[in-house]
Amino acid sequence: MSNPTYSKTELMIVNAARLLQDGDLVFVGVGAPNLACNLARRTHAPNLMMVYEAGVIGAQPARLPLSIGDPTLVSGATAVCSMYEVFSLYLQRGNVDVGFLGGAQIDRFCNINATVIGDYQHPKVRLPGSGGSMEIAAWANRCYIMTPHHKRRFPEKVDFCTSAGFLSGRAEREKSGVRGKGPQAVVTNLAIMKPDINGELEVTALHPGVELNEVQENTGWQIKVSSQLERTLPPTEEELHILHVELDPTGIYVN
Amino acid sequence: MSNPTYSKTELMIVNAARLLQDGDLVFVGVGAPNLACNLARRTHAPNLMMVYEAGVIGAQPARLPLSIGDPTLVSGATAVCSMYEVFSLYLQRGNVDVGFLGGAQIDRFCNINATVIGDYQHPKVRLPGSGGSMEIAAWANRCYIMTPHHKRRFPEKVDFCTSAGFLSGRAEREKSGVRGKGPQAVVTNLAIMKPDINGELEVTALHPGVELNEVQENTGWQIKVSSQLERTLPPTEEELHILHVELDPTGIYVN
Amino acid sequence: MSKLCSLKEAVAEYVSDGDLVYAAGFTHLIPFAVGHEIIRQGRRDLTLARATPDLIYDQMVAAGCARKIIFSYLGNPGVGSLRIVRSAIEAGELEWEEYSHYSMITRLSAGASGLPFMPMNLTAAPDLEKVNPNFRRVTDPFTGKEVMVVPPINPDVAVVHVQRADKFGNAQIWGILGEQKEAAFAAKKVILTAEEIVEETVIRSDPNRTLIPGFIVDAVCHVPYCAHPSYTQGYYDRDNTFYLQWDEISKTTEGVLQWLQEYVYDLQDHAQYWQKLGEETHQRLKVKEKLSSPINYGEF
Amino acid sequence: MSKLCSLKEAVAEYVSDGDLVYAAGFTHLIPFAVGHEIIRQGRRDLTLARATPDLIYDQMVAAGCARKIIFSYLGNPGVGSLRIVRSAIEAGELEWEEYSHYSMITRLSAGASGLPFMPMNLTAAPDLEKVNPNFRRVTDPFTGKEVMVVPPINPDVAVVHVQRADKFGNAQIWGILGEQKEAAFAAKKVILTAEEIVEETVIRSDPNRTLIPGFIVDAVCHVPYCAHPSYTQGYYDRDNTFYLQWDEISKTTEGVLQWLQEYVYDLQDHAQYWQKLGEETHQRLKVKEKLSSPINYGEF
Repeated sequence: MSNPTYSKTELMIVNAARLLQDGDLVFVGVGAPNLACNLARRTHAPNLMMVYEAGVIGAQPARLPLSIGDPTLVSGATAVCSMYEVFSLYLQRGNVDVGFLGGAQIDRFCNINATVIGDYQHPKVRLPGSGGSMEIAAWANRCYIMTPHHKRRFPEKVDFCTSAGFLSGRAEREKSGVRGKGPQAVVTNLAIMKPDINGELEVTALHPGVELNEVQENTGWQIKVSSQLERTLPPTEEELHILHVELDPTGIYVN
Repeated sequence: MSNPTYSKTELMIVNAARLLQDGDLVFVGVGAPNLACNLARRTHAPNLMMVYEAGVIGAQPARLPLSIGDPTLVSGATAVCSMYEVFSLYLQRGNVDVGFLGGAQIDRFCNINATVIGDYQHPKVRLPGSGGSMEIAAWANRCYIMTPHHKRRFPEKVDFCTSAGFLSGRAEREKSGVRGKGPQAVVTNLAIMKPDINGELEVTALHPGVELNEVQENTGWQIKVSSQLERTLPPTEEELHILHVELDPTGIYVN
Repeated sequence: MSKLCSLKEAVAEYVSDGDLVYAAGFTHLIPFAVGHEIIRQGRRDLTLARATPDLIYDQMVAAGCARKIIFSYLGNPGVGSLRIVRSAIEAGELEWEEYSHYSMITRLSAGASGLPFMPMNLTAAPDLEKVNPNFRRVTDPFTGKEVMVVPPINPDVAVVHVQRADKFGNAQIWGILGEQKEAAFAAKKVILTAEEIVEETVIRSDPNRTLIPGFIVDAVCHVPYCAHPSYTQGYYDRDNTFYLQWDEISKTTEGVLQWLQEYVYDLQDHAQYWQKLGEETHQRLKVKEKLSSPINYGEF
Repeated sequence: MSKLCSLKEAVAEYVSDGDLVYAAGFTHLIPFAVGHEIIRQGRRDLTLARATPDLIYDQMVAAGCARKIIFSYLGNPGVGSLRIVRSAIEAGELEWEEYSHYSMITRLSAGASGLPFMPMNLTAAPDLEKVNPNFRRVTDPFTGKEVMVVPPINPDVAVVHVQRADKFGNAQIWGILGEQKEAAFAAKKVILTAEEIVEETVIRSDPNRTLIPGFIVDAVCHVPYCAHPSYTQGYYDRDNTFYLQWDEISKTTEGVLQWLQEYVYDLQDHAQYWQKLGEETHQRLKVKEKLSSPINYGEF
């Protein structure tokens, strides 16, 4: 499907970066979300601010952080606070514009499972668990998900709902009273999917060279398609240059 | 009544200092309690640690603090924390051995009024209010009170109970489940009073030269007297020297 | 984006009649200059919240800015009674709402954390709970015991004075921290005053010292000696003479009005106020340097 | 009174079979040396609590120290799966109790504050609440809305690694602060390890930097490089090679047992461990100096 000059991960990172707005305060994870934020900062969103769940505000990492607790996030940052504070004063208080979420399963209503495959008490696969995501999904104004597009990652219903998407539909989430607006987009290596008016995911854009049937084949339910289906633009030379040369020169994440 | 070489305030300070134990962590106020702690540290309690409600731990003030927020408490201290933390991590958590309390009225069961004289909504005299004392009285392991002995300061029942002594009696306090053991002694310029088995104040010691009738005349109810009534020792030369020369050379508090 | 502006502009823009104002600083870093500017601009019907109203709210109440006061300790710290606020309450001319220090700061923490309430253990003291409906009880579902809870307070505007900030509002504070951070996060708008405006690199050289991030700040004002007559750790001492004088001045309405005329209304700004205090006062409040040992963040 | 002792003495005295242990440090300042000493002394039936179990609990579980694990994120940070803990759970050989980061740290905050519970806003995610009875709801008496509450956690012993401390246990931490302070205040006993033991005057030169006061600390141990293979801000970098190697080592029981034999059981203490890592590793983990700008506390 892809142009040989960029990888699937780069395709996801570039498209996720384009969803970020200048001035956004982003609750960042390491890996691909970190790259998407740094790419956005170097292109259309110079005033994007990165907050890490370890309690680092306004980080300017000189290298790719090895983990969420990397001192490179701290040296030269604007502020450091405790973990309790970053989740209360920043996230719960409503100061976070964007959160990134990830999980092993994402379902039709964009609910996320990062806990177990199979039964909770006798798991077939024990996954990492929530980490920050239960609260990020609830309290960040907007959330984005980056994940490869595989059928097993997109079941109709998650085995365990670690983090709330739209539950059984947008009305249920709204009734719950959580402040965040929930997932806004799922960016995969094939397409971008966004929740429709009922909170059900629909394909809103296909990446260059990808056809709809490829998306459907890799999705565990009959996926809706937007009436205004678009096609994403391929990564620009500038975007790829920044990723390859400035952000991940050794190709730890992008390859 | 008094030996001309020491003031009434010094008499109270010296007797309060003697009640402090080596190693006590004391929640200190400015003024007389600050002097009592510093006197104890320089005599029998070198390991006494002073914590100020402004969030200063292990203060070693080079001068008499002008207020609870004096930077002299900070320069050279062991630690500083926020006001919320000093009341939660230190006081509420049960880390404070001793608190000092003060108020305009102290009653038969050692309840304290620092709020109003008269009706709350239409006060005859509006007093400063609780400050830290509502929580100190409840959660410090032991509390002490220093106050001049006047009838209007010792009514049978306080107009407003700002801070809990023994309420209607020790049983009521114990039933409330608060962790602190409550007031342990009231040190006045005439005597020391301590709660009896029911939490009612009784005179346990008279200062040099003071007779019981003088205490009774200055107390608003029929005051009980301990069967083991003692007489306090006058301030020693060492104690007075420390107060006069080291702690309050200009006599701001001791005179 | 720089948020630097004059204090005059900041107060004009962010403090409105009827606002709930929280001037932070627990007996240290009290933003007197902002109180004076609010008086000068003639704001009315404010609700003034502070753990310790101190002289700053005494002056604002005297100037007629306030409809109500929210507090936990009412005094002229280290001196005695806070005469103006006290007599206004006694005369029934000022509404009030009262807490202990801890319940006051707990309300602010709940506001800063976006929580609908925060708990406190019971104190057994019965009377404040009876007169203030913001003290309520819930049953702890784990032990069945009762716990006191208070609701959040979210001021319309918080005023926070700090030692140093950059033009974006990233602010560092040392010495007594009081409730500065909680007030800033709880408020809808934040006016920050600073002894020094420093380069962003100074802030970024010590991120653990930053208590307030710039993105929650609306205005950054360079106001040296903002806290006079109170203290600023490392910068100047308390003008205790003034605290003692205020005890006299505030005994009569005439005394207060005359002081306000001379030190607030007749002056343009805090720079003029500081000049007017004169060289003797400047010298008297100076403090000698005592530096912290630097730490190594490391190049990572 | 000095609380200095060897790590061997501290573990012997303050860690008992069956204890609830909280080794603090959110992916920074992880006290690996203490984990190794607990393994060496053969403690059993421990309940191991940490937001991120990281390799330290993977190693302790592999060594048979643990009966149960309490966590909020289970992974080899930046690398992948935490194989030992994961397979022990999948095999039904290890009890577990699970939170989100925020609910985990909220429990610790409640423990540190002496509160019977602390509230959190609802997250709408239904399933963790169903499987963990420590998530309960109360009705907010102010708005009538439901709020989630969790109970305190009060570990028998907290292990906290810091950059510098004095012999009394007054400790300063910079860089990522994680939940170090909360763990120390919540615990019944505290073992403190420090990269450097400094004079009390160093601590007192910068009291705002002190997160943990000595009076809550039981043992102070001088353990340079305690956090290897994790980071210590300003002192050394993460040994990422080891984190990657562990992903291989932990694929087989034999691999793990052999590693434990060679790097834990066969060694006396952490100094030997550090020596064994060799000069190449020492050089690779070094970081260049980057100092904070000092601040002025002032002589008051």
